[in-house]
Amino acid sequence: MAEPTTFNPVIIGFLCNWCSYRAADLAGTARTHYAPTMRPIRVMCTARVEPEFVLKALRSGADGVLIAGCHPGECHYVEGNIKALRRFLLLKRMLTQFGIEPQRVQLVWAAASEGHHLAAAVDRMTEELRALGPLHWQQTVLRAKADIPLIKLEVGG
Amino acid sequence: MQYGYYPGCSLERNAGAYHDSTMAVAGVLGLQFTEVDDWNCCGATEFFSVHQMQAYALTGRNLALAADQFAPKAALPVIPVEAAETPQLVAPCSACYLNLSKVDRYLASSPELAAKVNTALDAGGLHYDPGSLRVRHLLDVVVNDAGYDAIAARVQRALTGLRVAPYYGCLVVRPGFQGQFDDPEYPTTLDKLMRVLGAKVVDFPLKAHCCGGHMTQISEDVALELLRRLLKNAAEYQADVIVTLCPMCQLNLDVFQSAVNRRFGTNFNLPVLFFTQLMGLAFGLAPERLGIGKEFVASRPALAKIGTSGEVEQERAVGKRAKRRNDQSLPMPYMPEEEER
Amino acid sequence: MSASKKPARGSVFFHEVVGATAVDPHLEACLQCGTCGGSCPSGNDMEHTPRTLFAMIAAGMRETVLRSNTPWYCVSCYYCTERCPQEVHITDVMYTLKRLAIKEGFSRQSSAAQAPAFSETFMEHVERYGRSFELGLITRYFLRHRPLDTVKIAPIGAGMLRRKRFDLTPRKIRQIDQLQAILARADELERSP
Amino acid sequence: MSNDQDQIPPISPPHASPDEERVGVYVCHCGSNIARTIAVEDVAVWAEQQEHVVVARDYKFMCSSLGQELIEQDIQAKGLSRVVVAACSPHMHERTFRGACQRAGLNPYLFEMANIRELTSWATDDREAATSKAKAQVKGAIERAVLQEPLEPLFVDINPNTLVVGGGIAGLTAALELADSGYHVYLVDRDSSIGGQMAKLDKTFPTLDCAACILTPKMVDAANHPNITLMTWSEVVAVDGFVGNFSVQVRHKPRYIIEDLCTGCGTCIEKCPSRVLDQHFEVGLGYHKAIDRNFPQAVPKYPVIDTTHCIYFQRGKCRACQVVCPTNAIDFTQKETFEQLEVGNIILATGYEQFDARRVPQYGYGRLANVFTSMEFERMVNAAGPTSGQVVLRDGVSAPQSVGIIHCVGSRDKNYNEYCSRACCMAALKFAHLVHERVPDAEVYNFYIDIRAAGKHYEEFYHRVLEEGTHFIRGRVAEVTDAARGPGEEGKLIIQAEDTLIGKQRRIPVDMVVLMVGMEARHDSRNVASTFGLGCDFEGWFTERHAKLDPVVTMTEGILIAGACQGPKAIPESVAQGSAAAARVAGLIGRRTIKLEPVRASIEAAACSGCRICNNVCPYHAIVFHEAIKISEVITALCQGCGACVAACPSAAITGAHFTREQVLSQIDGLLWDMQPGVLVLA
Repeated sequence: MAEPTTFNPVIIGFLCNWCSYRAADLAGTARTHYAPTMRPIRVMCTARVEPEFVLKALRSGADGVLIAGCHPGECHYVEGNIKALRRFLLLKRMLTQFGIEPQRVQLVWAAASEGHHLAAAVDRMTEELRALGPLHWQQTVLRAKADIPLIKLEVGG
Repeated sequence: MQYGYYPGCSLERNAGAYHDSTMAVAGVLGLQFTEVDDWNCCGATEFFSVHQMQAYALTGRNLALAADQFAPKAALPVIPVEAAETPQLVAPCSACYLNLSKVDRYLASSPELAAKVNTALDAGGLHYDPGSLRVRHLLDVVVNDAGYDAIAARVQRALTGLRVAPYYGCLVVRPGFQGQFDDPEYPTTLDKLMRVLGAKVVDFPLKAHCCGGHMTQISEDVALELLRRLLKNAAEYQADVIVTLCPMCQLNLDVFQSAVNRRFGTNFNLPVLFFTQLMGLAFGLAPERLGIGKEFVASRPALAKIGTSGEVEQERAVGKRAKRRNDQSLPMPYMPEEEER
Repeated sequence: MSASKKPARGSVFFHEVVGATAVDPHLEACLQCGTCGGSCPSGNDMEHTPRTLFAMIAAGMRETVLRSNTPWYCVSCYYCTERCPQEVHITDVMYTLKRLAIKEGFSRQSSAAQAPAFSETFMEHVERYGRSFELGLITRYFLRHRPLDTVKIAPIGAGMLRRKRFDLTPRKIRQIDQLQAILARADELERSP
Repeated sequence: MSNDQDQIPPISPPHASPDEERVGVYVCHCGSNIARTIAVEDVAVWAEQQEHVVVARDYKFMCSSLGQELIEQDIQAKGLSRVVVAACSPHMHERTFRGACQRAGLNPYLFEMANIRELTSWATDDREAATSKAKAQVKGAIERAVLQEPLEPLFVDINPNTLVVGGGIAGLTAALELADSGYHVYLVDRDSSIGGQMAKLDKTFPTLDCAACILTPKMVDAANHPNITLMTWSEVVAVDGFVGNFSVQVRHKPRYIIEDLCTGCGTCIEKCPSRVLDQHFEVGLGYHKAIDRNFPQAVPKYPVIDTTHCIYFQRGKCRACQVVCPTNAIDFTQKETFEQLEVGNIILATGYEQFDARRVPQYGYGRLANVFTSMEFERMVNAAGPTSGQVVLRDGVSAPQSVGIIHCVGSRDKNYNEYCSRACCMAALKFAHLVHERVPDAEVYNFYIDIRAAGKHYEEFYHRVLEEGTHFIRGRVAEVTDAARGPGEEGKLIIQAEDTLIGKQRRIPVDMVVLMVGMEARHDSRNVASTFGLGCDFEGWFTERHAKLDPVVTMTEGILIAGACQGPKAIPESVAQGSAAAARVAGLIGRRTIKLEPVRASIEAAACSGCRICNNVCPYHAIVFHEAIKISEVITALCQGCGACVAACPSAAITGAHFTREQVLSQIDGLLWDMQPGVLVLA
């Protein structure tokens, strides 16, 4: 098989039912074109997204994970998105320690009226992942494994 | 406070008074201005009309030189570069201020344009990263960094009795390529500054309208009418002096005032001074150090009013709140900023 | 495919104008409300209000637009740009129309024929010295382009000299070679984008 | 959609292991909407080869009755245990296909939808990439579907009482409609009187009937209606619960009047010595007393004490009102009180605010005396207003000989609000007519971008105003100034604009300028939205479920919206929405019970460690902790199904129905079917 000229990353997108999934619907209805790289999963709220889901996606071959929810203060479930944000920040710190670039897991806010905004986020992330190249989970994490005790030492000391 | 200083061509000669008074006032307020080494013309409003890339490159060279000269030096390796503040570049001329801030902003918004401009700059061994400088107008620095309180504390000879029409012109307040420090339609910072100096600020509805810019050179018909409107409005409010912050505005209103009088049979006699000149006078500096006397319409008679009671026969109240209100008059809308006065 | 990409619709001339403007002027958003024409300090002296020009640009009336004196009466006061409800960068479009008119040679025939000459004379000095040279600019511009008006401007020049507001000789920047190299490269880039 | 399906008990096949599931996959062309970009036949052929799939078909319109029958036949003939439809957004047709499953005897929650239209075919032109994305979506849906479990909807009783928030014309209409249908309504208004913005108006376009004449009878009806509990000077502070069973806390601000004693005689108002500018009802153009009501026909009739201006509250002296009150109804010691209401549905009709004209300094409002806002002008022409209906300049006596009316102030402008405020064009025409009526020889100029007269008899009204001799200048006004250029302009306000129909700049000197300020969402609409748990758009308007098909219902079951809180609206549309919201609520109450989505969390007691993390995570306080057995439990009726607790539980003891961990993980596997190591895709 010939080497592809441009690398097309695959992104797993967790879209909250109330804002971001509707934003994606709106982007389509408005015929806003964007990179066909995001494979969507509808969740009721970004707060439902477990770190395990993100890890699973990366382990199973995704090059990146996009989590999209309502703007802070506009969550359908009061503040599920804030919970998602806190969890996301923790997860991101952990992934960085594993040697996974921070651009690979992103959290964006997209209201139901912001189809264009969501489309732009997918485009932007696609470009960033293109620049990074494929995520070779096995190699990346195996390489990082050697460093893990070091990190633990630092934390302990 | 340290600033890069970009005087611009006008301040070298025709508005030398602006440069001299700026330096004198900066000294009093402790503002340290270091001139950009070997700067070139900003292109005024002319380059963009003829040659777009050259216009960007011309101003790009100034930005590149300034960014290099005022970049935070790695003298203290302990402090990371990001923590250091963006160096600031001050321009007293409105057109220079506009061009510097516009080019920086446009380069930041269009990586494509930035790449082109840097290709041009590369021919001279220069490079500019948009956003490496914060471009500011002199008035902004004076009122917001030095501050009204510090200015008030330096006033030795309040300008009481002097009726001042504050004239902003266009480019300082519009369109705000790097944020607006004053309202683009009805600015008030210069009004407040003049009040702090003790002057009586008159209403001047046309304070942000256009002086015509280079039109005095291209179409007198257009330019003189624009100037007439401004002079008429200032005269109607019985201003003794128009105070400005742009060399082009000063030149047009001052030098072409006699032409306006000839054309329209008027007899305006309104001296036009830079705000720094009035600040210097209020700070007790000698008029000679401030370039007073270089204007075409002599300011000495007007300045002689300083210290007098400044009574005018009758306040003109065009469309203003009537002083004596009869029972039937309707209340005016509430204006929050009036509380400050 | 990009979410920010605009559809290629409109007249050929419309795209020429947008393409010749360094930063997207949002010209397609014009509502034809007339805020620009109403705000313009020299609006009454223009053959067409800016809004009219934008309609003509959309209609592809290239020559009429480029022969109009309107851009040359723009005083760069930015009132229109500030007030435009659609955030059209009107002043930038005016600069673009001036450049296109000069390129076509139309500007010489308009009723504002002096404007390009003034801009060009100004540029010559900056290219040669790095800074503007007011006495030289006024003298050369009037002698070359408006000889009959020289008499009118002479007293002003004399007054400026008497008050030491004009230099007799130009001031040249130290690294004029560097500036000229930069401008030459910029010129190349403009010609072959 | 018919609700009959709710009555048929779903028959589900006995739960099999995932390996034994029989999946049917249906790929929709949606005419050419999907088929143009995605190779639908190809997707269907490929799908049929996937594990679990026993049948895969593509069809022109899956949502048509023929398409649905196709699914129903396959379920029965081929014994399908799971259905996957690859078509449009589940927000569009999930209910449709669930209905088809149910009719064929399959539990409707054993159905999964892959949205290959909005999310794929409409979002790209790249056919190859779109087709491969669609396959991944279908594979994800299959993998998820096989792990789905049959679920039964929850049924809860509906409290027949309704809360209406806002007593403007929309809320008033909704309250009266419901009350007339025999249901009880609590009508809460934060103002001291109901009536809203309409109470300030004089005439209403295009019929020119007097606003008070058509509004005040409704206000009185509401006050006297046995089914309406009126709560003015009150605000909703907290909302708990869910559709059918909301618990609402209302704060009653102190009026300092004992309502049971007050007869509304008005003596206190007359005798109060503190006269202050009325920024609220009179929009700064008139005055009120420190004890006053908005207007004489206010409902209820009781006044309110404005403590910031009351001499007694400020200085401890005066008590004039108390002295003169014939029934001893003044009580300076009143405190705010709180009341708890139980309601089944809530209608929000909280209205709009005027755009602040001071934000456009070039129009001179606040600086130039004779520049007025449209609401100031409304008060001026109102016979009960500050000038008793006389059109006069700010001096209070001179009639203007010329009036300029400026349209689109703060509207249709990206510097302020991009949207059209919809009602102002017609109001401007009404003003032009009223000026002609009150000052017969005055000239009136309308400066407009477009005249938007789309409504019954609106265009005819425009023609009438044209015939009355109003000048129409097509051009958005650049500025209003008092800086005269010549003798003709001295002492006037000059309106400068381009007359775009001539292509020339014009300066029109006038005596009076009226700014047609636009409508804005209330400044606190976001707070209100979060109190009631609904969405706001960027500008602060409440978000409806569907802009066209469901405009008065929100995403939150049981919370409805009516009137200008949803977007700029004039009286007829507000009334229509008020009635519509009432009809929706009445329909719901009539069903007595409501079906709730079974997407809920549940806790497996044996796995719960009693850590209580989930207790705090739940925004609805739906998880209780049993102290005795140290175990948490979900109150199913309170759970809204967000899944936050499921993700937070460190012992994985909580299951989120229909979004279980296994289902999502399996869907991820499906979506990435072509990315697994060792999978080679020949594209």
